[in-house]
Amino acid sequence: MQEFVMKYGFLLLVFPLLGAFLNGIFGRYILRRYGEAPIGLLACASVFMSFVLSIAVFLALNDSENGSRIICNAYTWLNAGNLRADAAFLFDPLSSIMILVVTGVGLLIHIYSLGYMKGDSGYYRFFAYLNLFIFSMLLLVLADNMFLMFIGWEGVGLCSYLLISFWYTEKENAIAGNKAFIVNRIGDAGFLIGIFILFWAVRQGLAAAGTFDTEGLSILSFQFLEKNISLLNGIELYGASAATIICLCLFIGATGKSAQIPLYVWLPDAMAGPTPVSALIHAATMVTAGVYMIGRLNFLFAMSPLALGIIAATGAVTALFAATIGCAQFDIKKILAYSTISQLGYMFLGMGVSAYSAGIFHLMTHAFFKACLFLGAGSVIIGMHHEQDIRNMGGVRKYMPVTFAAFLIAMLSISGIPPLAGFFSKDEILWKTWESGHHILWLTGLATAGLTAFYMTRLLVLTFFGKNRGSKKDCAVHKIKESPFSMTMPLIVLALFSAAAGFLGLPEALGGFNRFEFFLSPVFGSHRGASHESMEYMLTAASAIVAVIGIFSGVFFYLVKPELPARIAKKIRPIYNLIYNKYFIDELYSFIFVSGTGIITAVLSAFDRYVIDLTVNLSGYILRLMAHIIDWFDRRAVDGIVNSAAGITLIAGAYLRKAQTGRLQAYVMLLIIALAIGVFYKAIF
Amino acid sequence: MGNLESIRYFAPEGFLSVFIITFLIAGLLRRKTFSKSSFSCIAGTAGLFLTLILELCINTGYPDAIVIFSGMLKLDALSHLFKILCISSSILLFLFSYSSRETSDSLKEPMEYALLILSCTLGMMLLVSSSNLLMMYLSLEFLSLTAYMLTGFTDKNEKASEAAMKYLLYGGAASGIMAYGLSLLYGITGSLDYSGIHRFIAENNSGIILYISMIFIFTGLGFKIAAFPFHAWCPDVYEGALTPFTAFLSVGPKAAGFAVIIRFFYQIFTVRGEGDVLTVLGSADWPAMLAIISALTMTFGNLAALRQKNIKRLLAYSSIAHAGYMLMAAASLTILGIVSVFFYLSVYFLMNFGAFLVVIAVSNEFNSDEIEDYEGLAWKNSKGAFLASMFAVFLFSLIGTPPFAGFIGKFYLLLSILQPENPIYWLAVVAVINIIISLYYYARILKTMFLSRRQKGTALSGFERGQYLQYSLMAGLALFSIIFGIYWSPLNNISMLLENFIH
Amino acid sequence: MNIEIKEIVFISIVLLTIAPCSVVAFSRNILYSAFALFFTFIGTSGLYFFLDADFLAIVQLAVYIGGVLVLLLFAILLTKNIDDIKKTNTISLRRSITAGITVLVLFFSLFFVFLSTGWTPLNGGAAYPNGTIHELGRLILSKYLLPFEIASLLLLAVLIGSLVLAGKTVRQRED
Amino acid sequence: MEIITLQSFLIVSLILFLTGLYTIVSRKNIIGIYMGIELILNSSALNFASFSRFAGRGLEGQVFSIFIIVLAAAEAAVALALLLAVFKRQRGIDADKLNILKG
Repeated sequence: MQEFVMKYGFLLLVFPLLGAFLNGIFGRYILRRYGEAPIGLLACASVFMSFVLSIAVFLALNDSENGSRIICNAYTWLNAGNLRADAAFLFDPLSSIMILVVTGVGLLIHIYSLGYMKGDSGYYRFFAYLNLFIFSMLLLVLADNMFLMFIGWEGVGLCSYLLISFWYTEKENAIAGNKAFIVNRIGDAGFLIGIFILFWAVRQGLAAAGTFDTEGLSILSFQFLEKNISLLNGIELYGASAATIICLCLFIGATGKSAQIPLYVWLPDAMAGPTPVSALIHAATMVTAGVYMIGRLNFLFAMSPLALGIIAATGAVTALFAATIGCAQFDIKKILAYSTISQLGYMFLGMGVSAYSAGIFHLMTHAFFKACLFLGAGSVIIGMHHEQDIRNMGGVRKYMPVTFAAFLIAMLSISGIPPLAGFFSKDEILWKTWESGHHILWLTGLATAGLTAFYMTRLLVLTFFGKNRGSKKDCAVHKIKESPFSMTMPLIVLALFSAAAGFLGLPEALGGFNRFEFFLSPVFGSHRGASHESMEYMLTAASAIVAVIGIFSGVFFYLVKPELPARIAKKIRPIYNLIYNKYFIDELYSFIFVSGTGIITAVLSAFDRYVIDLTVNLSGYILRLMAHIIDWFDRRAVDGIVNSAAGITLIAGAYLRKAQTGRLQAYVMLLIIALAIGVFYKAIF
Repeated sequence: MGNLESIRYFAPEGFLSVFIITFLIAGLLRRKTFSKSSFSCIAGTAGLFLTLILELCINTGYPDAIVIFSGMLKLDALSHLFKILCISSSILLFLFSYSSRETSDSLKEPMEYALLILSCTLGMMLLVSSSNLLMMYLSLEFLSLTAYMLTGFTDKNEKASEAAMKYLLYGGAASGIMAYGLSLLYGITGSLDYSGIHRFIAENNSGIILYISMIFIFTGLGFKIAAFPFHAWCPDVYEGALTPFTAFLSVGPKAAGFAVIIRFFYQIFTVRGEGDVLTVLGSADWPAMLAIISALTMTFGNLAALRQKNIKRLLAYSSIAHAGYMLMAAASLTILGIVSVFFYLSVYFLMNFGAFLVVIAVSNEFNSDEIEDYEGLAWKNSKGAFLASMFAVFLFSLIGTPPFAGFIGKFYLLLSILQPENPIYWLAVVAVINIIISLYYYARILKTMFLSRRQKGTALSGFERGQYLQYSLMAGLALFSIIFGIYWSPLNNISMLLENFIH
Repeated sequence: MNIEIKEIVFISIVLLTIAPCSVVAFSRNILYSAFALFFTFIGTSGLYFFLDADFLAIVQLAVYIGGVLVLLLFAILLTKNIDDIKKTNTISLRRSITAGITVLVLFFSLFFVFLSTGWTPLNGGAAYPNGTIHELGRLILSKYLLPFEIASLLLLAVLIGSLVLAGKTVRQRED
Repeated sequence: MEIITLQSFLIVSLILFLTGLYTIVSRKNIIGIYMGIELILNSSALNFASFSRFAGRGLEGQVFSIFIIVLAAAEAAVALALLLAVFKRQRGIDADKLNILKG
C-alpha cells in the first residue's frame, strides 16, 4: 500500500488535470455532438478516481507505523546552482485529510453541478475549470516544497478568477473577478516575498552553520525545513527576527487567499460566480488554503509568538466583524459569504493559539456544513428562479422538503448545537483559546458563536418559514419545486456528514478519544495540556447555551415578531446603516486604492509626456528668476546694459510660451541630462 | 589566433557573408524570380538555416574559449548561445514577414529586404562574439544601420519613415556618445582588446575617468536594449515599423545588446575568485549603476504602459520593462545572473514573438493596432477564439503566472539578485512591485478580449489555407511557453553552459 | 623661435576648428552651418597632422569633406527651396537653454576630470617621423583584417538599403 | 609652457563633442541635427588619434579613427536616403513636425 502511494501517488493529480484537459480541448465538440452527459461523466469520473486514491492514501497512512509520511517524488523539477526543487508530493495525515475533503466535497459538488449547470452554453468550460481547480488545489495541498505550493497557490487563484467571472457577459461578474484577482495578487506578492526571505534566511543559516554548498539540497522542501528550522535562530532582517518577518509575509498571503481582514473584500463579491463554485472554492476548499499553509508550516510559525498572536487576533476580529455584517445582509449568498469569512476567522484563531488540529478539524467540518448550506442555497435559488434576496423568499419549506431538511441540519451544525459537527469543532477552538490564556479572544469567539446562531436562524426563517413574499409575476408560487436528485443527493450526503463528523474529534472531556487529534499528531505533535475537566465542561456548556440563545432570539425576532427587527433597525439607524453597508470598507478601499491608483496612473502616464517639459520649464523658470534679478540689478545699478537684460527676459518669456515640443530632441535631451547627472555626480564625488 | 587559422571557426559568419553576396548577385541577375516575396523569404530562411546548422555543428561545446582573428572575436558559450538566439529570431522575422499581409503588400523590393535582414543577422552574430572595442563598435553600427533601414522599409505606412528618421538620429547621437566613451577607455588603458583592458585595469588604478567612460559607453549599449534614460526611441520606432520587424527588434537586437553588456562588463571589469564569487575589478562600481538603471527602466516601462491604447506601443513599453528585469540580473554580479539573463531571453523570445504574431494576425484582419479592436475577439468565431486564447497564453507568460515559462524566467531573475554573495534586496522588492503593476495592463487586454461580448471592428474571416504557417507557428510558440513552464530542465541545462563564461 | 611658430600654427588651427562650431550651432542659415562644418573638418584634419596622423588627415579630407559634407549639401539642396534659406535652421529656444546649461555642466565636470587625470603615456608617446601609412596598412591587413572586410560588407548593405529608400522616393515623385 | 599636449587636444575635442550635443538638441532642421552627430563623431575620432599619439601603444587608435570616419560616411548615406523619404511625406524637414508618433 505504501509503496503504491510512493510510486503512483502523483496519479491523484493526473486525473483531474486530464479531465480538465479533455473537457477544455474537446468539450465544445463533445457538447455539440453528444450532449452534456459525457462531459459531466468525464469530469465526475476524474474526481472520483482521485477520491478513491485519496482513500487509498488515507488507508496507507493508517497502516504505516513509522513516521506517517510518504513522499512521492515524480521527478527532479529543477536543479539549478543552489536551488533545487522537486516535483514531489507529500502524503501525511494533514494532507490526507485535506485531499479527502477536497476530492470528497469536490466530487459531491461536481455531481450537484450536473443538475445546476444544465443547459448552460459554457457547460464544458465550467467542468474544465472545475477540474483544473481540483488539480491546482491538490497541487497546493500535496506540494512537498514551498515552490510547488506557490504554483498551486497561484493556480487556485487563477481558477477562482476564471470561475467568478464565468458568466462574463454581466459586467458585475467581470468586475468581481477582477477584484478577486487583484486582491489575491496583493496577498500573493506577500507570500512570494515571504518565500524569498525564507530561502534567503535558510541559506544564511546554513552558511552560519558552515555549509556553503547547498547544491542538490532541496532547501525549500517541508521536510528539510522542519528538520533544520533551528537554523533560523538568530537570523535577523532589519532588526527583527527573520522568522517573524517570514511568518507575517506568509500570513499576508493567507489573508488574501482566506479572506481575512484586511484583504477579505473580494469574497462577498466572488459570490457572483455560479453557486457550486461558491460552495467549492469560496467556502469549502480554496479559502482554507491559508489555514492549511499555516498548519503545514506550524514548526515555522511556532518560532514566532508575535506572528501567532497577530494571527489569532486577526482571526478573532475577522470572525466577529464578519458576523455582524452577516446580520444585516439580504442576499442569501452574501450572508453565507460573510459567514464563511467569520468561520475562517475561527480557524485562524485556532491556528494562532497553536491549536492546529482544532483549526484543521473546524476546517473539515466547515467544509461539510458550509458546502451543504451553499448547495442548499443554490437549490433554493434555482427553485425560486434566480432570486437571491431573502426578503422575496419565505415559505419554501413546503415546496422543497429535502433541501429544507439538509439546510436545517447544516444550519444547526454551524450554529454549534450539540451534538452536531460544528459544535465540537468550534468548541474545541474556543476551549483551546481559553486554555492558552487569551480570554478576550475567547470572549470574542463566544460572541461570534451567538451572532452566528442568530443570523443563521434569521436566514433559515426568512427563507423557509412564513409566507412566500415573492412577487407573483416573477416567481409564481406554484412553480417552486424540489430540485432533481443529482442536486439533492449531495445535499443529503453533506448533511449527514455535517451532523456526524463531529464524533471523529470527540474531546476526551466528553468521554471521547479525539481520534482526529491523534491522527494528526505526527504533524502537529501532541498538545495535551493538564486536564481541567470541570472548566472544560463549563465552557462547553457556555458555548452551547450561547448558541441556543442565538437561535431563540433569531426565532423570536423573525418568526414570532417579524415586525420587530425593522423597528429596531429604525431606532439604531446609524449603526444599522454602518453594518448594512459593510462598514463602508469597500468604499474606503475603493477611495484609497482605486482613486488613488487612478490619480497615480494619470500622473505617471503624464510623466512620459511632461517630465522633459517639466525639466525644461523648471530651468526656464530659474532662468527667468535670474533674469528678473539681473533686470532689477540693471535698472538700479548699471544703466547701460538694460537692453541686454531685457533681452534675456524676453528670451525667457518667449521660452515660457508654449512652443511645439519636438519629441525626438526632447528624447535626446533626456539622454544628455542623464549623462550630465551621471558625469557630474562622479566628477564631484 | 591568426587570420588564416581563424577561418575554420568563422564558418557560420563566413558562410553568411558569402551567402549575402551570392544572394545579391543572383538577385540582380534574376530580378524577376527574386521580386516574388515568397521566393526571397524562402531563400533567406534557407540561408539562415544553413548558418544555424553550421553554428550548431562547428562551435559545439566550449571547454575553452577560442579567440580568433587576433583577438577580434571570442568564441565561447556566450557567443554560441546568443548567436543561436539571434539567428532564430531572424528566421522568425522571415517567417513573420511572409505571413504578414502588411509586409507582403508594402514590400516592393523583397530581395533587398531579405538582404538587409541577412546583413542585420551578420551584424548581430559579430556583435555577440566581438571582444575588441573596434569590432564591437563596428558590428553595433552594422546592426544599427541595417535596423534603421529596415524600419523605414515600406512605402505604405507613413509612420515608418518618421520612425526610421527618429531611430537614426537618436541612434546616431547615442553611438557618437558611445564612441567618445570608447575613446576615453582607450585613452586610459591604451588598448582596444578586452583582455588588454582587463589586464591594465587589474594592474593600475585609473580613477573616476574610468567610471565616466563607462557611463558614456553605456549610453550606446543602453540604447540598444532600450534602458531607461535611453529608451525614448523605442515606443515610436516600435509603433512605426512593420510589425514583424517590431517583433524582431524587441528580441534579436535586444538579445545581442545584452550579450554585449554581459561580455563588456563581465569580461573586462570582473574577476572570478574563490568559490565562484565574482568581484568588481577597478574603481568603477558598475553593478550599482546597472541596478539603478534597471530599477528605473522597469518602473518607467510598466508605468508608461498602463494607459496605452495602441497594442504595439504597449508591447514596446512592456519590452522596456522586461529589459529592466533582465538588466537586474545582469547587475547581480553572479554567475547565476548571466545564466538567468539568457534563460529569460529565450523564454522572452517565445512569448514576445508569440504575442507579436497574434498582433500581426489581428492586424491582418482589421488593419489596425488599437487595443479596442480586440474587444470581444474571443467570441467572434473559432479563429477569434484561437487567436485570443493564444494571446492569453503569451500574456500570462509575460505576466509571469505559473505554469507558464515567464514565471520560471522571472523566478530565475529574482533568484539571481538574492544570491548570498551579492544580494540586492531593494531591487528585488522593486521588481516584485513592478511585476504586480504589469499585471494591470496585461489583464486589461485579456479583459478586452474575453470579458466583453460587445464586438468591435469588422467581422473575422475564418481560417485560411494560406495562413497555416502562421497558426502553426503561433501554436508552437505557445506550446513551448507552456512546456518550459513545467519542464524547463533542458533550457536550464543549456543556460548552464554559461557558467564557465568567466575564467 | 621654431617651437613658437609651431605653437602659433597649432593655436590658429585650433581656432579654425572651434570657431566655426559656434556657427554650426547658432546660425539660422543651414548653408552657413554646412560651410562652417567644412572649416571644422579642415581644422580637425590639420590637428591630425600635429598628431603625426598624416594618413588619417587625408582620409578626413577625402571622406568627410568629399563624402559626408557633399551628401549634406545634397540633402540641403534637395529638400529646401532656396528662397527661405535664411530661416532654414532655426533654433528651439527652450531646448537650447536647457541644452546650454546641461552642456556647461558636462563641460566643467569633464574639463577638470581631464586635467586632473594622469594620462600615463605607455610608451612615452610614439611618434612616426616616416609617416604612418606603412604601419597602418600593415595593421589593417593583419590584425584588423576582419573589421576591414566587415566594413566593406556594411558599406554594401548601406548602399543597397539607401538605394531602395531613396529610389522609392524618387520613383514616386516621377509618378 | 607646453601647449601641444594631450590635454589641449582633449579639450578641443571636448568642445567639439559638446557643441555637437548642443546642436543635436537645439536645431530644428534635421540636417542641422545630423551635423551635430557628425561633430560628435569627429570629436571621437580626434580623441582616438590623440590618445594614439600620446598614450597609446602603436596605431590602434588611428585605426579606430579611420573606422569612425567610414561609419560616419555610411550613416550619412542612410540619413540622406531617409531624409528624402521624410521630406516627401512632410514637405519639410523640421524635426518638431515628426510627431505622428507620440504618447
